[in-house]
Amino acid sequence: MRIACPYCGERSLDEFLYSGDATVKRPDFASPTAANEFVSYTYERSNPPGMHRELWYHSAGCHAWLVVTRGIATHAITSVEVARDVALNEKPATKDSI
Amino acid sequence: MATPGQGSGTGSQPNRLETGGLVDRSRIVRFTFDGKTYTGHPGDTLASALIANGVSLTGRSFKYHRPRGILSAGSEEPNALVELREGARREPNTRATVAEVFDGLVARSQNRWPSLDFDVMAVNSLLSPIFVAGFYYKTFMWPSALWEKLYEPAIRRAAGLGRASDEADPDTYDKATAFADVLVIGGGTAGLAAALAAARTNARVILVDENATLGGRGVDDGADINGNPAHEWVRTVEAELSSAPNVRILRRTTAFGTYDGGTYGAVERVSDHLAVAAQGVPRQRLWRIVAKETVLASGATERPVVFGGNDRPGVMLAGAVRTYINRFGVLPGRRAVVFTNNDYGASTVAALKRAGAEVVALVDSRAQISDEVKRIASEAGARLLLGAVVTGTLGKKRVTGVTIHTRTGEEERLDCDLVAMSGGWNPNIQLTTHLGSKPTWNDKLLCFLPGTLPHGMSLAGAVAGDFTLGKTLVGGTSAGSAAVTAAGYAAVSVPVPKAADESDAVAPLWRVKSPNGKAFVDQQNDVTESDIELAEREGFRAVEHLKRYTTLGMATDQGRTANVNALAIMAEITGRTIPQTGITVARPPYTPVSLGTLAGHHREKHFKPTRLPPSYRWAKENGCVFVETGLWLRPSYFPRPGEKDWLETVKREVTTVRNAVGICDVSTLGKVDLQGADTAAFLDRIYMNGLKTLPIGKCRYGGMLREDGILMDDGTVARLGENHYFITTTTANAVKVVQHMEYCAQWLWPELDVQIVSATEQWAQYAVAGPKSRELLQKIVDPAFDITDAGFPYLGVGEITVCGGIKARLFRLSFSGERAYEIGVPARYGDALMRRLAEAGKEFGACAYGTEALGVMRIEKGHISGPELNGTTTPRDVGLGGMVSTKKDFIGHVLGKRPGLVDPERPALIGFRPLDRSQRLRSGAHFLKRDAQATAENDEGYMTSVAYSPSNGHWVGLGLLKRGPERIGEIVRAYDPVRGGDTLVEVVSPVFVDPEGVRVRG
Amino acid sequence: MSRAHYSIFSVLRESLRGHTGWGPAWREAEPKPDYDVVIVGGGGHGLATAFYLAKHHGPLRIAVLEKGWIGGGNVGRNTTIVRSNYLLPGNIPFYELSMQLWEGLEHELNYNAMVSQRGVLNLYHSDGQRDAFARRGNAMRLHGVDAELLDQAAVRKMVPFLNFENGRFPIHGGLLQRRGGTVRHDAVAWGYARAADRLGVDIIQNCEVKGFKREGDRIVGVETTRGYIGAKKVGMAVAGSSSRVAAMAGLRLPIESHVLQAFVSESIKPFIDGVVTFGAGHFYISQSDKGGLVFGGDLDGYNSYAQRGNLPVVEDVLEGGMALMPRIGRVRMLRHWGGIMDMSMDGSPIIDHTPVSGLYINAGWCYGGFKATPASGFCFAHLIAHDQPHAVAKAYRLDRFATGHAIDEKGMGPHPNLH
Amino acid sequence: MANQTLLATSAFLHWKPVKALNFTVEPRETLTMASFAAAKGKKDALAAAIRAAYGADLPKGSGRVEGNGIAFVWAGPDQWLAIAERKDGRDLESELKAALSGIASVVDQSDGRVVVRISGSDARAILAKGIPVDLDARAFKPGNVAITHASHIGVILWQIDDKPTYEVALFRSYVDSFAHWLLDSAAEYGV
Ligand SMILES: Cc1cc2nc3c(=O)[nH]c(=O)nc-3n(C[C@H](O)[C@H](O)[C@H](O)COP(=O)(O)OP(=O)(O)OC[C@H]3O[C@@H](n4cnc5c(N)ncnc54)[C@H](O)[C@@H]3O)c2cc1C
Ligand SMILES: NC(=O)c1ccc[n+]([C@@H]2O[C@H](COP(=O)([O-])OP(=O)(O)OC[C@H]3O[C@@H](n4cnc5c(N)ncnc54)[C@H](O)[C@@H]3O)[C@@H](O)[C@H]2O)c1
Ligand SMILES: Cc1cc2nc3c(=O)[nH]c(=O)nc-3n(C[C@H](O)[C@H](O)[C@H](O)COP(=O)(O)O)c2cc1C
Ligand SMILES: [Zn+2]
Repeated sequence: MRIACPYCGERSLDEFLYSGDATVKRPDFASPTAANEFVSYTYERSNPPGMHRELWYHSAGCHAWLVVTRGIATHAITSVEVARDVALNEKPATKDSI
Repeated sequence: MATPGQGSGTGSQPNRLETGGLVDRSRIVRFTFDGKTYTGHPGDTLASALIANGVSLTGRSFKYHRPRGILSAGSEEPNALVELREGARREPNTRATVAEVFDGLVARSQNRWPSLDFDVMAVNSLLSPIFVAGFYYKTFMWPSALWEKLYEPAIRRAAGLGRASDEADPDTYDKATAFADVLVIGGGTAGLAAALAAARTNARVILVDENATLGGRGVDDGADINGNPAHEWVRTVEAELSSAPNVRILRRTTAFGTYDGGTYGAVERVSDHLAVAAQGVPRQRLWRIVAKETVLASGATERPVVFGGNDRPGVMLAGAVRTYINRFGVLPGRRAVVFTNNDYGASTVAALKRAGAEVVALVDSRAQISDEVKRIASEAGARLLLGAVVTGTLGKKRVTGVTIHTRTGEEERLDCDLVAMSGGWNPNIQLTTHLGSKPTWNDKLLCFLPGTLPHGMSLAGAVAGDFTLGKTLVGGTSAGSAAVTAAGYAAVSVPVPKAADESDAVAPLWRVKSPNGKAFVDQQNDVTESDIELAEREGFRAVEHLKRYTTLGMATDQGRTANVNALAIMAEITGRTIPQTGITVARPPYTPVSLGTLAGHHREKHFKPTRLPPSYRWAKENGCVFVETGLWLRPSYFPRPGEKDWLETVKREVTTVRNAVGICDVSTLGKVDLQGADTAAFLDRIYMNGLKTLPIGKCRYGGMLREDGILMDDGTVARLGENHYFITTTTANAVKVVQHMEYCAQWLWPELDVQIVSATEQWAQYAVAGPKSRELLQKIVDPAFDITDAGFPYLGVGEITVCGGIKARLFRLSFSGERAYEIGVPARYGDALMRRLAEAGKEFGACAYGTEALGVMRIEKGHISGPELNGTTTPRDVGLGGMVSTKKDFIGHVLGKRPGLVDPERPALIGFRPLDRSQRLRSGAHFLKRDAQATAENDEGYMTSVAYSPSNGHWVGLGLLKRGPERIGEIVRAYDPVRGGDTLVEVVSPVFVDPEGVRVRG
Repeated sequence: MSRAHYSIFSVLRESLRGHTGWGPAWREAEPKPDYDVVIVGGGGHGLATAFYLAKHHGPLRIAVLEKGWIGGGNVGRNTTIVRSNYLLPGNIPFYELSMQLWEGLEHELNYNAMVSQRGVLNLYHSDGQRDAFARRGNAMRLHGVDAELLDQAAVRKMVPFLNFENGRFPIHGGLLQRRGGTVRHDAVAWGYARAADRLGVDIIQNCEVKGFKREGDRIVGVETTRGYIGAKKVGMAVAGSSSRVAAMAGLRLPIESHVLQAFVSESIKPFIDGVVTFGAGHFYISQSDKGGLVFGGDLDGYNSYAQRGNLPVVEDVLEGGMALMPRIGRVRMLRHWGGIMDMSMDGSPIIDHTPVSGLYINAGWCYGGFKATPASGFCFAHLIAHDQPHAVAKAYRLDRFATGHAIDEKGMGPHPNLH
Repeated sequence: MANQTLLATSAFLHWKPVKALNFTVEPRETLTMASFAAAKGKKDALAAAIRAAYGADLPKGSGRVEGNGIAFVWAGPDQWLAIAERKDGRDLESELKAALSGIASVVDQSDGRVVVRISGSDARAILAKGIPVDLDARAFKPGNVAITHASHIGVILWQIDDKPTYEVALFRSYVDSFAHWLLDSAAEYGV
C-alpha cells in the first residue's frame, strides 16, 4: 500500500502508522452524558466494509496526521487530507479561540 | 542432423548433442551429484547437465518415496529437488531445473535413506493403500499418550524434504527499492516486445525475468522470428535494451508478489550461479519495485496428463523436452513417445527428430487432428495413434515403455525411454490474483485466464491466452505501447516482428481412465487421482477443501503443474463445470523466496539500529556494562576491579550517591520542546495535573493518561519562558509521547498555537546526585550563575553556561531522593562533560552510576517507573491519585472515573520488605494473605519492582496489593513458584529512604 | 457409511477395498425452515458451539450457517498455536479450560486433530521482561496451569539453534508452557463438523447471513443467501466479520478488523520441536508435521477486510526471523497469506448477550482465538442454552468498556491494532 | 582545576573515511543548525522575515533553498531546518531567535542531528538499498528534500548537485548503525 502524503508525496506503508477511525469526535467533557459519549468515542467502531475515513500518522516522514479515505476491502485510497485542515473545517468557528 | 554423444569434448556427456543449444561449449564445469563428479557447460542448469550425463533419477517423492526424475525445464518443477552446496551454505529443495551449474557445485538428492538408488522408505509405497489422503485424521488416536511419544515423532521423522543448514547463513542479502514507469515481468518474446515498445519512448522501464537468459519459450521451441532463429532476435533486442539508459534489465529475478499500490516484490539471485559471491556482493537482493504501469508477460506452464506411472523418470513435459534440445543441446531420451491432446505435439516430434531421437509414436487423445500435424509425424517416422491414450508406464527407475489404450480399445505396449507429454497450457496468472481477483475459465483454450487486473497491470503473450509466437509479438508490442502511454509518455510506433502462428488447438484431456498404476496429479505431494475421488466421497468437494484434505498444490511448486488437472477431475466426478468447481487461491510468492533475502541487512546484530548515548565512549573506557533500553544502549553499571558481582557494584554506586555524589547519563530520556502562545493550555489538556500555574524557571512532575484513564507516561515539565516549555518523557515512551502530542495538536485542538519539536538528541543530560552534587557542579558552572539553594532551589530550572561559556540547562530534579540536579549540554559536549564531572568529582569521591543504581534509588524512594507504568495502572493505583485534577478537561479525565478504575479493591502501590531481612525479593511474585492457600482466588496483587537497598541493608520492594495502603504492618506471602520462592514480606511505606524528603531539598 | 467410526481398524479395512466405503465426513445439509438455534459462522468457534450445544444441551435442532466452505476463515489460516499462558484472571481459567478440552479432543470427536503438546517457549531478553514473565508464570501457577521460567542455559539446551551469540537483543531465558503446542488447524474444523453432524447438527455451506429478522426486541430468524431461516436463538461466531454481521442487528462493536499474516516455508527436515516466540521482535515459529516452518509476526497495522497482507510486514517478520535464527536464511518462504482479525479494544474476547433478545455474540478473538476454539464453543453453548455466562467466561462482557473492566493483557489501551 | 572549556566529541568517531572512485562519504561536522516553526497565523510574516534577513524564499512544500551563507531545508509542515557553517562562533539558534522573535519558535538542532554528505555516480544505487524514495534524476533534483527513513533510521535527505551529491541529516545516536548500513550497501560497488 502507498499513501500520498499531501506534503511528502507517495510513500510506502512502512512510513506510516494507522490510528483508527477519523469519524468519531472527542466529546465535551462537561456534557451531562459525557460518560457514555466517551465510551462510545473511545471504544465503539462502525468498522464498515466499504470506504473508511481514518487517521494515519506520517511517522517516518513529516509527522503530519492525515485523514485517509480508503476502501477496507480493496485497500484503494481515494483521498488523503491533512488532518489539521479537516479538523479546522469541522470545528465550529466559535471554538476556535480558547 | 545433430546426434547425441559423439562429438569431441562432450564424450563424457553421453546425451549432449553435438551442436545446438545456447550453452558455452568452449568451457567445461565440474560438479557432483550424490558424490559423483560430472561435467557440464556454463549455461547449463543442473537438470540439463544431469540429462547430458544420462542421470535420470534425481529424487524420491515426499510420501511414497517413489523414484522421481526431471519433469520440467523451469521453476514449476515438482520432482527434481536437490540439496545444493554444503555446510553453512546448504540449501534444501532447490529445483535442479533452475539451478545453474558452476565449477565446484555440489548437489545431493534428498529425502532418501540410505541412498537415492536404494531407499528404505520406499516401503511406504507398499503401504500406500493405507497412506491415502487424510488417513492420519482417522488414526493414531489411541492411546492418546502415544501421539506425542510415538506416532508424531514417526511422522515427523518421515516429514520434510531437504535439510536446512545447521549454521548461520554466511552470505549477505540486501534490499533495494526501484521505481518504474513500466515494469515488464517476463522476458519471453511478449515481454521483450513490450519492453522494447516502452523503452523507445524514454520511459523508465524495468524488465525482469527469472531466468539467466532472456527469450522464453520462443527460444526454447527453436522458433523463427523475422526469418531467423528466435534467439538472434532476442539478442538484438537485448542489446538495444541493455544500452538504453532508461532501461534496467534484471535477469535471474523473479517477481514473486503483487502488492497494493503498484508495488511488486522481486528477488534477484545475484550470486547463486557462482560458487561464492564476490566480496561485498550479496547472494540475493529483494527488490521492491514501484511501477506506474506493469505489463505481465509471464507466459504459460505446460500441464502434464494424469495417467498411470506418469511420475516415472523419463516422463517429461513435452515443452521441457524441446527446451532441453533447443536451449541446452541435450537429448533427454533416444526412443520417445509423444503423448498429447494439442497441436503442439507436432513441434515436439519435430524437435526430437531433428535431435536424432527416434520418435516411436505420437499418441494424441483426439480422434481428429490437422493434416499438418500428421505430416510432421509421418516425416519423423512416428506412428500416429489417434484417439489413443497412454495408460501406464513400464520400468522402475526409468521408463522402459508405455502401455497404450487405442481408439479401438486395444492395449498396446511400446518400448521407449522417454515420454513427452502435454495436456495443454496454463497461463502463469498468479501475479494477477494476489490482490484477490478471480480468474476466468476459457473453454476454447482450456485454461484459466486472468480476471479483473490489478490497477495498472496489463497482459501480453501466453499469460493473456495469446499462445502463438506471432501473437505474443503483436500483443507484446501493443501492450508495451499502451502501458507507456498510460504512464504518460507519447508512444513511438515500433514495427512488429514477424513470426508464424502455429496452431494452438487443444481438446480436453485431464486424466486417462483406468490407468495402469498410480496416476499422479500432484507429483511432489504424491496426490493421486484416487485421492481426489476419496476426497469427493468424504465430502471435501470444495476445491479449497480438496486442497487441504489431500495437500494437493501445497508443495514447493504450489501445484503449478497439478491444480488445474485436479479441479478438472473434481469437476468431472461431481458433474459440475470447471468454473463451477473453481480454482484455489494463489498467494505470493510465485516461486519460493529465501528467508534471508526478505530480512536483508537486518539480521542478527543488525536486526535493529543501535542508539549510542553521547558519552558512550567514556562509559566504554570505564568498563561499563550496557543494557538495551529500546534501541538505546544505556550504561547499566560500572564494575570496578575486585567487585565480585553486579550487586556489589551497584551497592557501591548507590552508597556513593547517598553519601557523596554520583553521575548518571540520562540523555536517553525523551525531551520535547514546546513553544507557542497556547502551550500552557495545551499541556494542561495533556497532563492530568494542573500546569497552568507552573512559574517560569520551575519544573514540575507530571503524568499523562490515555483517553481510557490509564497512565501513559510520566516525566517533568519545565517552564523556560512565558510560552516556552521543555518536557521529559521516559526513554521507552519518547517517540510515543511526541506522536501523541502531535495528534492532540493537529487533530484534537488544531486551533491552539503550539509548536512541538523533539529535542531528545540535542541535549546530553546527566543526573548529578548526592549530598555533594552542588559542590561538584559549582566547579563547572560558570561563576555568573547562582546555584546556591537560595538562588536555585529545589525544582528550579535555568539556562546557564558551564566550563567557560558552553550553553547548558540546569534542572534541580531528583529521582534518587538526594539533592540532585540534571545538567544538559549540547550533545557534542556530552562525552567531555562526563569526563570533566568524573574528574572534578574525584575530590568528593564521586562515581558514575547506571540504570541499575538509578533503579535501586528510585525504588528506595517509592518512585514509579516502567514496571508500574505498564499500561494497566491508573494514577490512583500507583499512589498518584492526588495529582489528578478534577477541574479541567484533560485526556483520560472522563473515562478515568469509570467504576472499574476507581474500585477500592484494585491493587495499589505499597512497599514491602522481607520479614527475614536476609531474604531476597523478586519482582513478579504474587501476594497472598499470610495463611492463604496458593490459589487464584487468593491472589492479591504482585511485586512490581525490587532492589537490594544498601541504605536499609536488605531487599525492598514495591508492589500492587489489594487495598495496599491500608495494610501497612501486615505480613503477606510473596509467592514466586516459577523461581521456587515463597517469602513472607511486611507491608511498609513505599518510601524506604528519607520519608520526610529532607535530603532532596538540601 | 458416513457414520463410520474412525480407527486404525476401519482404515485397514477400507484399505483393502480401495477406500470406497467412506462416506462424507458431514452431510451436505439443506436448510430447514426453522431451528432452535442457528449459529452463524462455520469456523472453529461456530462448529464447536454447535457440537457442545448438541452434546450437552440437547435435544435441540441446530444449524451452522457458513457463507463459504467451513473452515475457510481464520480457523483455516492461523499459525495453530495453543497455550494457556495468560496473565490476567479474566483470561487464565478460560484458556486453561480450552487447553483441557484440547487434551481430550481426539476422543471426544473421534477425529485426530493432532493436538501436539510440544511446548510453547516465550523468550525474554531483559530483566524487566523476565520479571513480567515471572509474574505471568506465577499467575498461571496460581490457577493450576503449568509454567516454567527458564534461564539462558536451559533455553540453550532446549533450542540450541537460536542465535545466542550474535544477537541484537541477547536471549536471557524464556517462559515455557510444556502443555502448550500446536493443533492441526483444518482438522479442528472438520473434526467438530463431523462430530456435530453425527449429533444431528445441520451444517449448511454457501449460506451467507444477510440480515436478522426481529419481532419487537426479539430475534426470530435470519435472512440468508439460501432464503429465510427461522430461529429461536441465534449465535454469531463470525470472527473477522463480527462488525459487519453485528451491524445487521444495529450494533456497533468495540472491534476493528485487522489483517494478520502467516507464513509457511518449504518443507524441510524437522529441527524445531516446539513453538518459539521472539520477545524482542515480532516473530514466532514452529514446524508443522509436514516439515514447513510456520511463522508469523505482527498485524499489518491497519484495518482491512481483504484477506491479504503487504510487503513491509513480510520483511519485518523475516528480520525478526533472521535475528533469532540466522540458519534459516537459505530456507525459502513458500506462501504467505492473511486473515481478518476481530481485534477488540482491549485484546480480549466477547462472549455475551446482545441488546437484542435471542441474539448472542462470540467475537473479539484477535489473533488468539484458535487456541480458544474448544472453550469458546463450550462457553458459548452454555450461554446460549442457559442465558447465563459460563463461570470461566464471565469476564467477557460487552459492557466491560463502559464499566472500566477491560481485560488488557498487553496494556496497550483502546488501540486494537496494538494488541 | 581551571574551568576550561569542553572539547566537542565527533559523532563520527567510529567512521572510516570513504573515498571510492564513484562514491564518497563525508561527515559535515562544522554546522550550526536550528529548526524553526511558524507561530499560528505567522506564516507570511515568517517568510517575509527570512526573505529580509537572508534573501531566501522559504520553501512552502518539501524543498531546500540557499540564502546568504545559510540553507533552509523543509522539515515538515510549517517547519524548517536552517543550516550554516559554524565558523566564527555562529549560532543559528540565537541568530534566528533574534530575527524571528514572536513569529516562529526556534530550537537548536546543531547537536541533535548530524549531516553526512554522500556523492558520486554510484550514490543513487547505494542509497536505493535503504531509502525508499525515488532518487532518479527525473524524480529528485538538486533542491529537493525528502523526510523518510534509511534502513530503519529516520533521515532528512536533500540533493545538492547533479553529480549527484546528497546530504542526509539523521539523529546523532544512530550514526554508527547508519554507517554500518551505508558501508554494507556500498561494498558491492567496491567501497
Ligand atoms: C494469520 C493468523 C494467525 C493466527 N494464529 C493464531 C494462533 O497461533 N493461535 C491462536 O490461538 N489463534 C490464532 N489466530 C486467531 C484464530 O485463528 C481466530 O481467532 C479464530 O480462528 C477465530 O474463530 P473461528 O475459527 O470461529 O473463526 P473463522 O474460522 O474465521 O470463522 C468465522 C466464519 O464465519 C463465516 N461468516 C462470516 N460472515 C458470515 C455470514 N454473514 N454468514 C455466514 N457465515 C459467515 C466466515 O466465512 C468464517 O468461516 C490466528 C489468526 C490468523 C489469521
Ligand atoms: N501453442 C501453444 O499451445 C503455446 C502455449 C503456450 C506457449 N506457447 C509459446 O510460448 C511463448 C509465449 O511467449 P510469452 O512471452 O508469453 O511467454 P514465455 O514463456 O516465452 O516467457 C515468459 C517468461 O517470463 C518469465 N517469468 C514468468 N513469470 C515470471 C515472474 N514472476 N518473474 C520473472 N519472470 C517470470 C519466464 O521465466 C519466461 O522467461 C511463445 O513462444 C509461444 O509460442 C505456445
Ligand atoms: C499451519 C499451516 C500450515 C500450512 N502449510 C502449508 C503448506 O505446507 N503448503 C501450502 O501451500 N500452504 C500451506 N498453508 C497455507 C494454506 O495454503 C493457505 O494459504 C491458508 O490456509 C490460507 O488460505 P488461502 O491462502 O487460501 O486464503 C498452511 C497454512 C497453515 C495455517
Ligand atoms: Zn508526510
